[in-house]
Amino acid sequence: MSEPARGETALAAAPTAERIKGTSLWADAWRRLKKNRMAMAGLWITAVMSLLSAFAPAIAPFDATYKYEWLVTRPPGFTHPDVLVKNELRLGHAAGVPDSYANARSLRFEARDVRRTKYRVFIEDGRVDRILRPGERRDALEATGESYLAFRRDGVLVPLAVDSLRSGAPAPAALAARRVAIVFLCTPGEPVVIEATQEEGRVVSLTRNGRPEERVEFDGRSVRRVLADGEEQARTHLLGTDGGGRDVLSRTLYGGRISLLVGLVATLVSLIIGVVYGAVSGYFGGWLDMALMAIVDVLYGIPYMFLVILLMVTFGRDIVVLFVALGAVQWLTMARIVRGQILSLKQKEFVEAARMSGTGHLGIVFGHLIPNTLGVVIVYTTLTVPAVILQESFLAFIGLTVEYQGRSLASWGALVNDGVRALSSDGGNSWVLLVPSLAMAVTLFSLNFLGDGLRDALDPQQRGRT
Amino acid sequence: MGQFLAKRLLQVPVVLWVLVTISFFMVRLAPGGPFSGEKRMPKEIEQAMMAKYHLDESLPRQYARFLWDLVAHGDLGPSYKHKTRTVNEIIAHKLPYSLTLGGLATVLALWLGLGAGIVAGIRQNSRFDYASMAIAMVGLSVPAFVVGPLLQLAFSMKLGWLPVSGWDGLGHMVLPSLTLALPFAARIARLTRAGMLEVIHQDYIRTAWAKGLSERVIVLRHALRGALLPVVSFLGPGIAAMLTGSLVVERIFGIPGVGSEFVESALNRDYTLVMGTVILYGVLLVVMNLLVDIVYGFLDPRIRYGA
Amino acid sequence: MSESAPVLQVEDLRVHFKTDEGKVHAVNGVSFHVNEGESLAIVGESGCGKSVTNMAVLRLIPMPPGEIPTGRILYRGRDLLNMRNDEIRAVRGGRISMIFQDPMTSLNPFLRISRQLTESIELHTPLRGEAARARAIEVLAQVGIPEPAARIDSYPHEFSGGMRQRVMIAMALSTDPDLLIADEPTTALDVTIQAQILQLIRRLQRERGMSLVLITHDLAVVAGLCTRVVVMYGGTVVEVAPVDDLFADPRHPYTLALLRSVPRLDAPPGRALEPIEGLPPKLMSEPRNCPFAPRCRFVRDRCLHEAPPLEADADGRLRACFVPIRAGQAVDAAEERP
Amino acid sequence: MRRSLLILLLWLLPLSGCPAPGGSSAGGPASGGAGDDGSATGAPASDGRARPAGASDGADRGEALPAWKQALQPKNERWKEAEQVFTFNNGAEPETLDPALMTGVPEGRLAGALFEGLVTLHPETLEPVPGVAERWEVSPDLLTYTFHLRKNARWSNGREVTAQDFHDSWKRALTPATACQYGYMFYPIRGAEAFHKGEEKDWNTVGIEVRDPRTLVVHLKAPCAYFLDLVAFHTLLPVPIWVVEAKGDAWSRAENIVGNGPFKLAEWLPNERMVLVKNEHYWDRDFVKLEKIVVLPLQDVETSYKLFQVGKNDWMTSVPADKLDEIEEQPEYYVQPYLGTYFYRFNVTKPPFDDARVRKALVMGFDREIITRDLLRAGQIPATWFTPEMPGYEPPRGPGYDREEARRLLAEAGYPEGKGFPQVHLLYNTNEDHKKVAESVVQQWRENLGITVSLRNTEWKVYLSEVEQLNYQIARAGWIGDYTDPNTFLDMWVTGGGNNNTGWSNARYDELIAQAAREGDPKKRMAIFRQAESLLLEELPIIPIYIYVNQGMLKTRVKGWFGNVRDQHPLKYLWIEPTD
Repeated sequence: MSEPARGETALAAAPTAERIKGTSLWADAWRRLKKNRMAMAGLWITAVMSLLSAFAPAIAPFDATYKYEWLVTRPPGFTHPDVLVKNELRLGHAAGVPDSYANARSLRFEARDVRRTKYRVFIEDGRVDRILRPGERRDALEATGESYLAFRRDGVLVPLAVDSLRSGAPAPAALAARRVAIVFLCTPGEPVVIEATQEEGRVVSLTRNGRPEERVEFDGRSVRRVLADGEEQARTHLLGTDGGGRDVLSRTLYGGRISLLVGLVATLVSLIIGVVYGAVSGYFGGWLDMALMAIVDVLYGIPYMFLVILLMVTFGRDIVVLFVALGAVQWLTMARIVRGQILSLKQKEFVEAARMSGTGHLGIVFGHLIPNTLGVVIVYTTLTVPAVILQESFLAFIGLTVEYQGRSLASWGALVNDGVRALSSDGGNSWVLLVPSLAMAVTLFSLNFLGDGLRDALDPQQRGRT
Repeated sequence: MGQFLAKRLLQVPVVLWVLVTISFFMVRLAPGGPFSGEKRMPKEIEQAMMAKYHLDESLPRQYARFLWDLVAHGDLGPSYKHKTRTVNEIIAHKLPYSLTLGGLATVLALWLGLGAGIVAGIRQNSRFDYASMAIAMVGLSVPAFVVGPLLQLAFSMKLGWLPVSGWDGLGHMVLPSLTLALPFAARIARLTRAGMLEVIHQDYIRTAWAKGLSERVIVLRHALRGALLPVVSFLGPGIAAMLTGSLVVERIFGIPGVGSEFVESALNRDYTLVMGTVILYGVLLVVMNLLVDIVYGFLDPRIRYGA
Repeated sequence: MSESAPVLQVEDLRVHFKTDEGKVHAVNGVSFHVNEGESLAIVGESGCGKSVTNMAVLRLIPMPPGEIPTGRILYRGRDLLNMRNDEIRAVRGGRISMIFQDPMTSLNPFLRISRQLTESIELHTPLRGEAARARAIEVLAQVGIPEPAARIDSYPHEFSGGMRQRVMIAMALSTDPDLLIADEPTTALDVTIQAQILQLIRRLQRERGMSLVLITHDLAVVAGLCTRVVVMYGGTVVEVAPVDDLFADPRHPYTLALLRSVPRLDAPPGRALEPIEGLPPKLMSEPRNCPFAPRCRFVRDRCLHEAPPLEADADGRLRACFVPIRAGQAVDAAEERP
Repeated sequence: MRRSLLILLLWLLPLSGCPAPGGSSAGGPASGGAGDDGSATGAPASDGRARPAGASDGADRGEALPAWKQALQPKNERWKEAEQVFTFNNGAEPETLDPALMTGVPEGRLAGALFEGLVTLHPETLEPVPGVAERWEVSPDLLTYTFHLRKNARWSNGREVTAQDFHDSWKRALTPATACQYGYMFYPIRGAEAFHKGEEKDWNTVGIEVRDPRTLVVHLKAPCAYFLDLVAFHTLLPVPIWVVEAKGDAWSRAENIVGNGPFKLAEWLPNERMVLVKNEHYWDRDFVKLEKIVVLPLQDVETSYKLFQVGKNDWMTSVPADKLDEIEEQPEYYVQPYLGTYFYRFNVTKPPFDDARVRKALVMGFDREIITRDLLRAGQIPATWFTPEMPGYEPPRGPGYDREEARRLLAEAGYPEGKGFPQVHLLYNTNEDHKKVAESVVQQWRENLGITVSLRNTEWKVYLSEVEQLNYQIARAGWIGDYTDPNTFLDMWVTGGGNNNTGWSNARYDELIAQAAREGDPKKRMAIFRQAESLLLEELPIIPIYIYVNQGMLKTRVKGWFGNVRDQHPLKYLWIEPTD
């Protein structure tokens, strides 16, 4: 809020003072919030992020959990024919292909059966130093009538015409460039063309290299091109893929679901416990207040991560447990804040009035006092959500990722953690880290700014006290 | 003041006792035991092991034994995981690292946080204000396990200025203390800025201007104290957290601090070490909060304890 | 009118504030001067610009949001608005001191009185350390703090409101200023205390022969304390007159209304007070009319289209009105009411 | 040819994966003196491997080194130009340096540096070679081992290492109150089991006998082909008993510890680093080239990798899985099969897995290749058997992936197309790789068999207690061999075996394992094991999945390091060569 600084504040504000009068507290707060550009940006971004996350299943271009081994860590914008790891086409059955081809009448897959026996050939000073495959060391590799493909990490296959590679022998000219080179070799397979027509979702004709077949199985990774109804089918990973070949954009969208859900629900849990606890403590006061606050003091003394870990270890890592566990360590501050509010509120006339009119304790606490603490509660809630999201990311770091009925859920924290690990020493694979990090940071940014803005708007006197 | 302190000090053992009791039973009720491993040992040996550590006794007896050793001898018992060392030794060994790291981080956090917060508060809506608050937001929004490796990547791998990990002289302390300090610095900066904004609109600051004092004197002598009050209340738990270290920072930078034990002792069901860390944190927190109260008393003469 | 050169001369001062709603023209071309040893009152309703004017004198207007597009403020011939920072700081609290309205908040609650006094003294006088402290105790005694030596190390919250205002005054006077600007120094105080404080200010001003600018909305205060009065309305000066003349013969309708709205001891018994109808202007734009016109009982067409300049009457009194009130008209006007 | 390759860094040991010709592998020690009758000096070639001679290695007589040791020497003097300091990351802080109490791999890596047993293992072939014992004899009935201690063996304080030291150390380890978890390593010794379990209090019933200060005689309860492997194991290392008695539990701490290994502990900053320096009292000190070893306990493999890249770490014993693509391209990367099996347990005590057909259907219902080739990608060997291949033992093949047969079996058991299959869980402990494997297996079962198995993931300690209490239906497991013999894999499945944890029990199997323990003839013994394993793979209380691999990175300047199936890399043999 741009408020006239040092000096004649009363005067500068004076002309507007009487206009504000008469509007409600909330409208007033909203007006002030609208003035706060950062807070409004925060509000909008939070809203957009929440919507994106909420509708992740509709928006996400890919299944966020399905792993495509041959798509591992591809840069943003990578395009490929979209096929499953293992595809089966059988006459009379539905085709085992991605949904996007399900309605096509004709399907054509151009594939290459690469035998993926990987050899690592070390070339040192222009000579073959050693040839390894996992679990085996070879001195020589005879090309028995077939040539090899040297394949690079970017997935490009380079044909390599060699009869044999032998330790100590000069390396093929193309490979001898570097002082120490490591080449991956695999044998190229036959080109395969599989064609199928579908009717009403079922395969009615099927050929492999032109020969009719009852059933064809082919490996998704070997597919180079897919034509569905004559049109080339390809899908693009806008923000690249991760180490499991999963679409980073989709994972981030789904991750937001988890993170925001955890943040919101855990905060809500803390809110319910904290508000009721604090209200009871503040309202009844006396020894009860002292006892309740002493408990809070003691609980503050327990390292909260220890508590969360113990809860998750004991009750499992289901997302519901996490809600409760994180909520259970967050409510302490909320209880204190609410108690403080109630203590001052209960002196007010309206409480006396309510009591006079015969309202019971519960009625006063829940009907009159708690609604009046709403402003502070909302502010604190807005600031708790990002804190909880951050805590969940810490749990992901130590391996306690969230699950739902046994399936692990990748929150932003988990994705960011994966991203850090995927980041190579020269800064490669940065998108795997950057995309979820940015999503998370921007959302937390926004929530924090929104929280700050709300605090200023709802309770200008309290600025900086939380 | 003295009376107030005495009263607070009297509460400390009670708070710690409750803390210890809760933790004692909580960790023992968690499934799994300290000696379970992938290879199962013969029952007889397991029993010998349990007997060696008195884990074959009933829970209340174990509790009584634990309390007695703690109160009468200040002995937390042997660690179950680090078999040749006692919890006292482990903490005594590890704490100095954490205190050094945490102390540095505290200084750094205060220096960065207060510096940025004060300037941002005075120059509200300036570029510096926006820039420092944006950086503070990064500190609050990006987990340490991202910041740490990125710092390593930049300063150790790319530039080669600082060591990757370890704890051997000042150079090794820079990155970890920075990583540890960043979120705290961010909190402090935001609190300071908000406090500053509140204070510099006060009448008494106008009075100070009217006296002809320089901005420096006004900020440092007249405004800062009031602005620091919210910061000080944050510093209690904040410094306690920094001094007890962080698993993330210690793992990433290979520092043998006590912070990892908060997680690892629980995962290992190293009951005694768990108690050690809980007590350590409890004591530190209580002490820090006490210090906060004292500092509060110094900062704000209107608060009179025990009066 | 004094023959000596004025201590302070304000010329065509304008102060604007940028706010969310737009630019507020808080002060619009104010000019006045303060003579050596004179006590000048600036009178007007809240928001008329009198405080802003005086804040501007010490350049205490925060910029932004404030700005001073035009104007000169001459202190002994030197323009305060053009001074370097260190020069203006020497003037602030040294040559010109200010006392503020609310003694409860104007003293720093975190610092001892001694510190707050000596830092001024050390800044503006050659006294240091113990000497500064002795000086501080001396001033405290002068403003009537009992046992000043014992109480100098107290914190502000240990004093009552009146005592705090005495401390403020002591602080302001500790550096022997030429000019004291007292901005509603008694508004926040109990009536009994008010009188004491005013007495004190008057006594000290006379003893030291310094000039005084008293900002107030309370005409009663003015009567006993000041020699000359500047009446401000809507960010402009509407009338300037020696204090007795003003009370006897107000020439601006606003002055008249102001006088009518406050109880007076010399008023005929049974006479009702007359509140000024309407609200002060919002000053959201450059005034192109008489700011008082919307509330003025004597408004003419011209008043709505043209801002009246501050002009001297034949007898040298200044007023800004196209329709000056003649002596005696005031009473008639009162009877005009339906 | 092979021998000449030793000058290069050997990456892989052709022990497993592809059978090495001739059984004995590259650079094996000369088998001088191994008599045909088995009673001469040196161990008999009991399991088809050439056992090294126990006969003198000549070092203490100033004679030339035996050939096997000669082969482990640098071939030139360049190493003298390099600073002989070796830094490696041990992956964790050792829990203890007390060899009798050690359980983990990080501790094991240090045990052999600080202590030396009667026999040690050849760094490449893992065959027993002389340690403190310069030679040993085995009686014709294979029941008595006589170890002759070398006279120049010294503790790091100069004190002589005697047979009594071994006797006392072993007694201490077997004493129940010591709570030695690996006490079962002694069990082939007569009376050891009963004494260790506290059933027998009289130490004299245990077949360990000090004939004279330099002769230790051990009586076995039955022939034990792998006994020398056990003698080399860290649980059977000697401890300075006089220090143990004086200092109690604290004896193994830096300020107290006395060892008899090639290195001694110079500095131990827990969780920070450990520094070992050459032990000047070590009998074979002239052979040891490293002057200093810095041991880091970094848990974070990323940090370890970063240190490796900036040259502050010479050896990483594991690699960051997420960077495999990047790491695979580096010459320092190595991968080799490991003597360990990754498998799932069935709880056979409860339906539906009390039905062998159901178990078999699940075993056959997924493709292991997808897991090893596509998910783990480090060269793990998909396995339908339980015991990794080892010299002399070729495991029988169990049922592999066969979708149709699996569906048939499932239908036969009453769950056609998976219909009516009860709700079951697959339990695994928190770990990225376990998760990958479990997700894939479950997904394949769903696709292939139509059954839905849900996943249950718990933290390590919870997982352990659930498995132990048979509180699961299918549970992930792994087993690493303690010694190179099928027994370490197969004896766990006997009825009531401490690590059985499946509820499976088969009298015939128990009998076969007992029979193998009595059998002296190595060939017959292996045949019995094959029979037992075949039975196991018929009954299938487990789902074998793959044979582990060991991955790591080693700076090329480090020489004398060999890959082997047990990931044993005695530090004694290492040296540093200057990099150009």
